[in-house]
Amino acid sequence: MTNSPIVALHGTPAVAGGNAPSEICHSPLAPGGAHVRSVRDEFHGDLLEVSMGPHHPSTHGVFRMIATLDGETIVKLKPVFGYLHRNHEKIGENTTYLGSMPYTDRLDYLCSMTNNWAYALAVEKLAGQPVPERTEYLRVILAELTRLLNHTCLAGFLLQDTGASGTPLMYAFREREKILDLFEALSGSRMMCNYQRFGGCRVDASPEWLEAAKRLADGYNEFLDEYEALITGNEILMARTQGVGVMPRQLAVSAGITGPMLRAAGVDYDIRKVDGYGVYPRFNFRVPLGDHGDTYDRYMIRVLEMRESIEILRQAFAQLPSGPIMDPKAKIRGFKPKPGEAYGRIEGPKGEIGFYLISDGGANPYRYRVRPPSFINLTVLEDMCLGHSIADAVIILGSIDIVLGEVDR
Amino acid sequence: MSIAFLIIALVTLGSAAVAMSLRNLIHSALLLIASWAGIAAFYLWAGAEFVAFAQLLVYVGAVSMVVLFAVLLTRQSRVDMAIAPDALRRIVAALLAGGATLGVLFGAVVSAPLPIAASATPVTVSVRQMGQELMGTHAAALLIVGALLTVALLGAIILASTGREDPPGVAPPAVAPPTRKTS
Amino acid sequence: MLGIGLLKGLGVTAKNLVGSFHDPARLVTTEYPEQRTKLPENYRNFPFLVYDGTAAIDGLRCVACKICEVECPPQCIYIIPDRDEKGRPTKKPKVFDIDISVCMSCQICVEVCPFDAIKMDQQYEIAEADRFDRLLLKREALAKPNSYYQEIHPAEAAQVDAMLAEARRKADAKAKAAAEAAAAKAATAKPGAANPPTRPPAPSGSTPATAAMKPATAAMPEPAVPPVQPTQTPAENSATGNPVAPKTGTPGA
Amino acid sequence: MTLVQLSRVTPGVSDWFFQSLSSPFIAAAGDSRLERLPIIARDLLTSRLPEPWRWWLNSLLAILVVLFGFAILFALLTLVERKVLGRVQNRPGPNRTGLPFTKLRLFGLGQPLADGIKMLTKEDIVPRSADKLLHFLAPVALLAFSILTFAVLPFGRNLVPVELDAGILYFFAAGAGTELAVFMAGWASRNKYSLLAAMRALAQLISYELPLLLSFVPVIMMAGTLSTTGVVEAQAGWKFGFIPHWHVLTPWGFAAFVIFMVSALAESNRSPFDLPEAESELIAGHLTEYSGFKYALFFMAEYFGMCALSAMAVTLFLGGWRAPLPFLEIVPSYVWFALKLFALLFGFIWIRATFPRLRIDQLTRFAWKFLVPMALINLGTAAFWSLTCNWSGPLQLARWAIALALVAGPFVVMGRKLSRDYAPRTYRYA
Repeated sequence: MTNSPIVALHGTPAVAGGNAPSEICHSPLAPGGAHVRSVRDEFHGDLLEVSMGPHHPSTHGVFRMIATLDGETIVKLKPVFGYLHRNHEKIGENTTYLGSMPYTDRLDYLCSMTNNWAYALAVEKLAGQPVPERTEYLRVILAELTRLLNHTCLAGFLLQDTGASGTPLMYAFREREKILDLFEALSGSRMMCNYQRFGGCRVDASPEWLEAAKRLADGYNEFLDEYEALITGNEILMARTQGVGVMPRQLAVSAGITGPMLRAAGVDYDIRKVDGYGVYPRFNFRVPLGDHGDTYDRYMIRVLEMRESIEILRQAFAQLPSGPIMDPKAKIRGFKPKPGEAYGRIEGPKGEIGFYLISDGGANPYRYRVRPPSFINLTVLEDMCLGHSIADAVIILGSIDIVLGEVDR
Repeated sequence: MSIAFLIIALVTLGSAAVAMSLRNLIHSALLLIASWAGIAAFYLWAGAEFVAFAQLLVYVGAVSMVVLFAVLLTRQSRVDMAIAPDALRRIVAALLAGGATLGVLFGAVVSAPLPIAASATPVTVSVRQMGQELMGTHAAALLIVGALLTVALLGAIILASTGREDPPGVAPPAVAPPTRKTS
Repeated sequence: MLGIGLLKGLGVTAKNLVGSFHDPARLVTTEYPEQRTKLPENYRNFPFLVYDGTAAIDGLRCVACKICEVECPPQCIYIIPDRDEKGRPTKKPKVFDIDISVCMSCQICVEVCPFDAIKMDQQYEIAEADRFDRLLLKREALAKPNSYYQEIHPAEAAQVDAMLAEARRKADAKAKAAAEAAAAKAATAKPGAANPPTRPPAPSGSTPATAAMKPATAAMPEPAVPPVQPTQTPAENSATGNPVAPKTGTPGA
Repeated sequence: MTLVQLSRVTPGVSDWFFQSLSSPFIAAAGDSRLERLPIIARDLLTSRLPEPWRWWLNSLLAILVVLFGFAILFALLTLVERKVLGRVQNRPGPNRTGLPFTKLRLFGLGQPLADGIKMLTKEDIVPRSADKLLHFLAPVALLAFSILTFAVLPFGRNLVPVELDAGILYFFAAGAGTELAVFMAGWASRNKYSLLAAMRALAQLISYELPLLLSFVPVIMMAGTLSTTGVVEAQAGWKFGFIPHWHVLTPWGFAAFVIFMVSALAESNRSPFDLPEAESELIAGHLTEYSGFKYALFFMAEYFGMCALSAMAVTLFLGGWRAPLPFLEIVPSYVWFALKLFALLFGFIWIRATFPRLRIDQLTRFAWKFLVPMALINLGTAAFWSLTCNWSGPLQLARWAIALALVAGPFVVMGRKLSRDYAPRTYRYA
């Protein structure tokens, strides 16, 4: 965890007074079984420890927050993760370079295209493998579609967390389906795309596919307008999110936060601009920045980023060259890069997704390491939640935008 | 004495008595509320429709909430009474207050000219009549009570608002060092 | 003013409520068992084995080279090559199992297969009444005819067939040349009943095996075509061991 | 209804009470046959019985009709709610469950039945450490309180089950018990989420009881009666022959109606005030530890409460069972009542489909700092309206203008104050 301001617990967590018929409350939910009541000052009741998750409607998977509450205010929050740990990095070291590609789909299962790209980028760096230009464009198109998809989902999930009976979520999913259909038509799978290869990509996009993608990108602003009319100006949403879960710029930088969360805190850092990987320098787009760093900013930054993504998509469709999609020298099988190390990173929808690889010249990486944006962004959860109510904790968690597959790996 | 009266009285007094003897404060509070509902039933039986509904609305609907809140927010401690240094003073105060209330009520009941109604049709008062009485004959009393309650409410607000200076959204101040006791 | 945003939101939901009755863009549900969306050609689900001809097991293109077994990321493929009585590999899988509960449909086996023997299926209604049914697919369950492959991936299959036919043509030419050379070399050799591989390969693979070749008896899985044995009958054999891997580099475990 | 029985078993019951109860559903002369249909049907069943029996049976019939009517309404409402929510969310909603063993789907009309069967056959789980008695009593009490409120609603011309002098007061007195039941459920479940929900329910209901009660005081003031039929009577007639004298069509009435409906949303734990069962925060709040039939009872009680409050809103503000236009009076009164009720229920569903949920402190702040002052000011507006009832001509216009200003001014001022801390934002780009 980060160096969060230490919160003094007023004694040990215990149930609120008068709750239980007997003195000690054995909660099946809280760890450690019985809680001992402790003496606090005259005007405060005891603390209540609530274990939210791992099975909870809004922990976005098997995530657990052990929240210590004073009334409904959080005085301590301990995130517990690892329920979805499946040895991703070790598996990566025991399978071939290519064999890890489908596993990267399963990291952040909403954004498999960008995960693929980041991994392919790392391997290409390692092997010094060039990539054809058409593939670079296709990668940008797919990455921006993924950004649309991810941010759309997030907007839906966040609103669902605030209790909006599923309507924004359903609208978000309606649009998401269209992008998933595109992914399916191109890569064969909706979410587990496994599309990129080292030095190219697997399937070429047909003219019909490009036409459909162009139509989607053109129509997406319309959806965003409707969505924003539904919810952005909504007083209830503003009351729920503005000033809630403020992340100071300093904390964001020192905790290594990346992606929309960082930009919502007002830090201008976008790897697309900083690294200029792929063909991103050829596109004209802006990076929206928030001034408050609260949940509303994090939501709005994503909406604005979607609008910028649409711009990038339009430019990419216009500039897309023809040509091969795979470098002729690229190897699918028997791929053994020279010994060395490489770190490939891209601006994923959730932040910096990076892969660090060490090769010893063998068919498997010697070391395979993922830098997951969700996990690192999640580390500031407690700092953002302290002093807010349990209802806020849920939407703060939602605004971080985590996918447990990536957090736990 | 009709059967209904007996039943109502039994419910009212019984729940009040059981409420006092229970150790579980929530159960006591709920029984107290049942007792209030019994009183409302009594009013209804006596033909005072408006008073009965007002009793239900105010006591079962609102005061009960306050009681339950108080029970929930007060730390429950069995040893409170026993080891309190001023237990004797409390008992004396309780006896004094209870005795005074009893005396006033008793005096009021005894001194009131209660005509023993021979007929089976007691006087019924419509809501309109009651309103006119309240705003006419007893307007002064109503106003005084209203003012009194307003003052009490303001006092409560002032009491509650002091000590809540810290703005929302800030972590509660560190009061004690984080000690973790386990047993 | 307070409430404007709320009213706007109500307007949007009202629009959607009404729109869902007449606007196809606003009612996107596919009512599944009755209606189905058309699967895109690239859609992939679990893999299956392609066979040519009519005999499911004998016609398998798979030569049990085990490349897919090695490359499979979750290692869900299990192959035992078949051997004849003398213990020589017959270039056929004796056991070819895919553990469907492990397989993640990543398509890497398809990409690495030099023989176009394993392809991705599009069958997604694979629920079973028993929880352990059909979790481990055997060779018999995996084998599906080339015509099925043509049906689910028409463009890709046409390409594959064309490639295979081209390779076969080259192989046949080479074999013929070799045979002629052998014939020329051994001038006293009897004129055998070697079938003339001059038939032009059909682009559609739904026809039975186009080139009749005996499975290679050589022990090495080298993609060189052995000399044609004159004793075989063309009708019963199917094309296996299509020799050239057109896409990738050296095959070999 | 328990009052009825209570009064009958006691010989010393008072006359007024008897009178008010012994004459439910008296058909007035001059009504159309359709209008009197419920009474005719009832008389067909009971007219041959001797007098005391007849009274009993009439009452019983009334109870049964109201109960069954609302039970069917509840069943329909669950389906309609899901359908409407579905349509709003661009889904078809439940549309498969039709007649069992056939292919008939009937637009999912079988869904409530299927849900009911499912609920009835599900295992009833009581947590081991729960307070078993209260855990059992909570849904029963909740349902009982909800049903009690139906007693005084005028469902149509002369169709009021119990004609009480203080009917409106009775309605809210009976409804006041529901929060107790919610509290009992939350506390007895012995689950931390439930406990938090119980606390929330208490805070919420205690906050919204006040604006709810204050909002209809102007109506009582104007109608001069606490009886539900009296209030409907006060809204009779049409201005210029086509504008009905409904309370909602006056400035104070509209404000009171809005306050009432907002408070009703909170009272019935509906979105955006569904904090006690906030599923994204507290799993299911006080319902977390309930399953099977008890859960169904809770569900039923919630919908009954919603129906009752909507019906009360119809009675108080929308002219009750009265037709909106004179020539539409051919349509029976109970149909109008049902239509208005459905319109309000649809509003409930629509709001649920649109809004996110408030936080508990915002919820209480909204009640105490906005709704209560608004209701109090509205009381003044109503007093002004009442005092100026004989203004005419240009004065009539002035009356409207002043009343509108009295309603809109505080709304704008307080709304601005309430939303001071937040506003739409503009963003800069790097």
